[in-house]
Amino acid sequence: MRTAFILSASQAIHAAIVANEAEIESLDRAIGDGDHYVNMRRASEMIASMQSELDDQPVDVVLNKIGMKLLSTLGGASGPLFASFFMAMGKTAKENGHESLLQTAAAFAAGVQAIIQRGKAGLGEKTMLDVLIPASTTFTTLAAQDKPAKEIAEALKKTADEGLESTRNLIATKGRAAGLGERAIGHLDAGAKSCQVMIHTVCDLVLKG
Amino acid sequence: MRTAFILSASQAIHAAIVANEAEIESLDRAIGDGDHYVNMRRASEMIASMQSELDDQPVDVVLNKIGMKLLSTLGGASGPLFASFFMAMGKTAKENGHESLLQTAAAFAAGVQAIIQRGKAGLGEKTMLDVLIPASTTFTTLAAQDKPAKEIAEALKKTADEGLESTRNLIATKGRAAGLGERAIGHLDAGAKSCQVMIHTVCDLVLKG
Amino acid sequence: MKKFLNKVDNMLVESLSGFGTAHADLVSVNFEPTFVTRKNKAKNKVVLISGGGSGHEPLHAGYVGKGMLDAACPGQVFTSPTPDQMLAVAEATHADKGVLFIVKNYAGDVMNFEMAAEMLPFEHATVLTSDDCAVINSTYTTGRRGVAGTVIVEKCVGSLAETGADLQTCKALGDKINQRTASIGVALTSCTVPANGKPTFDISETELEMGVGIHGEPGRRREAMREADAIVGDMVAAIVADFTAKNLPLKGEILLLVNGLGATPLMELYLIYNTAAKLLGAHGCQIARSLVGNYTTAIDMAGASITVCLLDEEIKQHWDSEVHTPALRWGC
Amino acid sequence: MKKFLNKVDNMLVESLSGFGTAHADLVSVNFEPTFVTRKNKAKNKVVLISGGGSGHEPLHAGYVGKGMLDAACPGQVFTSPTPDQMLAVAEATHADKGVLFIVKNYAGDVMNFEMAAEMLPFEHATVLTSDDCAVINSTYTTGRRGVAGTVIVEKCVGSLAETGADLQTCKALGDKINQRTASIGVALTSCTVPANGKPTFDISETELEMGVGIHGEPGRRREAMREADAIVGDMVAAIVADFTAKNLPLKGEILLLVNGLGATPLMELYLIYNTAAKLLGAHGCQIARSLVGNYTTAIDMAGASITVCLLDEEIKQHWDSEVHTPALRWGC
Ligand SMILES: Nc1ncnc2c1ncn2[C@@H]1O[C@H](COP(=O)(O)OP(=O)(O)O)[C@@H](O)[C@H]1O
Ligand SMILES: Nc1ncnc2c1ncn2[C@@H]1O[C@H](COP(=O)(O)OP(=O)(O)O)[C@@H](O)[C@H]1O
Ligand SMILES: [Mg+2]
Ligand SMILES: [Mg+2]
Ligand SMILES: [Mg+2]
Ligand SMILES: [Mg+2]
Repeated sequence: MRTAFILSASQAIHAAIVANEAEIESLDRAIGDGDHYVNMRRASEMIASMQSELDDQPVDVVLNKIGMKLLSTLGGASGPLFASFFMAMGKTAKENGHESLLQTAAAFAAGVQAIIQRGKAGLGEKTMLDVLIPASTTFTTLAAQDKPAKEIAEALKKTADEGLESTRNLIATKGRAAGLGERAIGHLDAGAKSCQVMIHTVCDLVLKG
Repeated sequence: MRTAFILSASQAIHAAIVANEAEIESLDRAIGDGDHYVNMRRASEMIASMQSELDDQPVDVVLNKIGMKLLSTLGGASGPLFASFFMAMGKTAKENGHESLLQTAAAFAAGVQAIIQRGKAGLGEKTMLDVLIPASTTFTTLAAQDKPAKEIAEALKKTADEGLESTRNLIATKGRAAGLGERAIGHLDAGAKSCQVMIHTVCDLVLKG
Repeated sequence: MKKFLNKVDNMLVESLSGFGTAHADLVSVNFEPTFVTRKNKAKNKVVLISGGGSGHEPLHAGYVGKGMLDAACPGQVFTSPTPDQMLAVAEATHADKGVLFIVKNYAGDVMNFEMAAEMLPFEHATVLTSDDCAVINSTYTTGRRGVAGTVIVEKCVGSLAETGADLQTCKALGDKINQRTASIGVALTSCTVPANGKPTFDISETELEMGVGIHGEPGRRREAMREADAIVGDMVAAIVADFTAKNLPLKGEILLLVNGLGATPLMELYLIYNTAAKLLGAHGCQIARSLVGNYTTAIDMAGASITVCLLDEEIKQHWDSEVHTPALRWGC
Repeated sequence: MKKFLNKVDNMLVESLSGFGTAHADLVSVNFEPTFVTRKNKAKNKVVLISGGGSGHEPLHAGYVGKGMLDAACPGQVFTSPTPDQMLAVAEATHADKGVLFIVKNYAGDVMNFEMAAEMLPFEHATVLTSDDCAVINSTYTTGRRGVAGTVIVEKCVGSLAETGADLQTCKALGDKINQRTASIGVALTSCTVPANGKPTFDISETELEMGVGIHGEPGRRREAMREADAIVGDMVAAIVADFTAKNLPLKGEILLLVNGLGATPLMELYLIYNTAAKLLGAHGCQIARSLVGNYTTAIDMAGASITVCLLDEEIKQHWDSEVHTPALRWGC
């Protein structure tokens, strides 16, 4: 993982969020409060605009700065969660390095752990974690097996798709949909959708490059 | 004019107002404030329910009581106007009698005069007076010529229709539509419509009887 | 139409009953005839009575109390109250200093109050409010409509009456404030009279009604929906032009009232206030007093009105004095 | 969607600017980061800070002032504010007695305030409000939502803080009131988040959403629209059941708050109040205090919530004490 990659990923993510407006927005309207798309758009735009400020910074600094910026621009439930993700990722990248795929997978795993800690949720609660936890497992497993980046990218996209789809038939026990009981069934989770979109975007960059 | 006739007219008027709900209501919605039908329904229902109280009363007392009751149940612009009409009619009936058609026409004319005085409006201001003033003229003229009741009734219906229709292309200078300027053009006046309905109803009773 | 109601014919009685219970410390509600009176009325003061069709809440019943109205006569929704209400309430509240009616200038209100006044066996006077400058050509009309500016008249005359001022002095202050006040409203949606069950007018997603009345009466023009700044700019311009036409140039200290018509979020009202305050400031006014909220509504209309009152020391003093009513309270 | 706004991204700033100008005697508004602070703050008191997504006005900024909050952090519409706002405002307002955060129990609000609290270099505590009893099965949820009952917490803890009480005493009162308060809301129409431009949920002319959240989150059930008495009956029953479930039987003196969600006419709120007061009276409650109006809204939703707070002498005393904020004022 290198700064240039993170920066082009942040541009691509902003574009991908905007491209998925209709779906992200309607998911949070259906079982949430309808602000998730707008928040993601505002925050991803903000991150994309940090290009010049981050250009020549080391990876861990870049990740941490992204986390801090998310903390102060995203808001809502996803704000502290995504912020914690990037800050923890930066911390691990600094401590353990970030050159190899395995190091990157470890940083990703640390990010997901930070979300779990902050939000006190786990798998199967109909949140973004239903995409992120399996993705982290896939990433770490394949990186440990020394699989090539493109194979890992394909596998991550598939895991993200499955994770997103798994939220459909869940009852939510965390977040705004938690009051809904059975009524949440049949709807995908908005945060899980954003994560799936972002994972796809980053993986597509890897596949293209 | 006799008490029994007034009482059956009041029943018939209540029914006729209800039967014309859609039109009366939509006219006051278009260039007024939308309450005219409800007010007329409430008031005519109230008058119709006074049957037993008015049964054996002289004509002038009946007219005056109707006026008083309208004054306290109708409200809005039409309340004081219709109330004044009936009270003035009762007064004239008492002073000048009410047996002949000419006496009845005189009482009617006194009622219309009372409306003019109370509302300070005249012909051509897009109000109920555009029906009532011509109707009064027709009534008085034909009664003075000793025309039979049924002929007068037919003529009054026609006059009322024309009067109502005349309000269509007027600008309002009194009442709630007065602020509208040109925008009132093309709409009939709601109060004129109620008057036309009431005149038709009473005339039809005469024609049937 | 979806509304919280049982039988539509009982709506007013049930609502007023709730109002009476919720504010039992301040007001009493009477039925047959319907009126609301102030508890703990000071003796020996001019009695202030207002009234009008319901659907404009908190106007007028919400302004009954210390430092404001002594009584209000609510009519049916959008229908003026009847003279028997005014006579009964005047009888119930008057002392020796006379009765002042505060009446919004609508044919129905005027005629009903007039008939009551004619029958009233004691001294009385009337202030007719007509602050709505939406109607441009005065040859079309018997006069301008009374809208949210009425609240300012009721507050300030209420304050004056509390000091023991006599009937003519109270009337004079009311007339002066009315003269120094202009309002204009805009609707984004229609109101729905409960008994009708359908919107009073149709309006599309791309239109607004400039100069709408508080009963949903059509206004100056149907216009294209546009940015708030442009809408507020036109409203402020209409108000400024009205003062100019009255030979009362709008400068110096003003009271700025941004009023919601019933379904407009407070967030939007403050946004309107923001623009209006800037424009009026640039015009040379100092916004010495402000009021933002739902003070004179049109049932469930999404829309807002702007009211400007040109202050002087007397008006300012009476605006600031203690008031304690269900809908307006300060200083105590 | 028709709203009074210019660019949707500027809506919050423009609205808060108007709010700041209209209430310049009471509050200051800061941007980057966004917060609202009280002018003339008493020294040497626990600092009360609340905040949450915008769209619930007058909550919370409208409750900043004497006897209530010292500061509020408004987030974007329906989006929790961010920790930098809370840190900056705590820095700007705190004295030596610590900071008390009053937070409505939503994952986003809780986490953002939590992160701020973790970074705060001085004494602090948090009251989490969770008065909404709409969500029946608590196994489904991380906890109940905080809704209109939050106003009662802010008012009473604000009063206590004004007396110089310490942080733990203030927190204890907040927790107690939250425990003794239950609310439930019902929607007749959806709200529309301005940035979305369309209603959050679809609902037909013949339906209502029972137990709706103040962000338009779905509630207990989609139900058939019916008479107000039947709707209110179910709401009151839910509240009574909630107190029973908490082993806190609902009898004796209560505060009854009937809250409009943004687009509900006052006339309907009083009608709801009328029925609720009768039912609660029949249940054995005395309605010792009442509040009817728009106090915790969901932008432009037509709907209402009922909140009951079981009073005791301490709560009553703090409810009655002087308060002077943009949206709540009495006693001064
Ligand atoms: N405790 C939690 N742990 C993990 N993810 C969560 C948690 N709570 C909420 N989320 C995620 O956040 C998403 C909603 O984010 P957003 O709409 O931005 O915030 P809010 O719910 O405050 O409006 C949900 O779809 C869900 O994926
Ligand atoms: N000054 C007036 N003279 C005669 N008729 C009038 C006058 N003002 C109003 N009207 C009549 O009253 C009708 C409206 O009555 P209504 O809807 O009951 O009262 P409001 O206008 O107060 O809502 C109008 O359609 C018009 O015919
Ligand atoms: Mg959301
Ligand atoms: Mg009418
Ligand atoms: Mg009317
Ligand atoms: Mg949110």
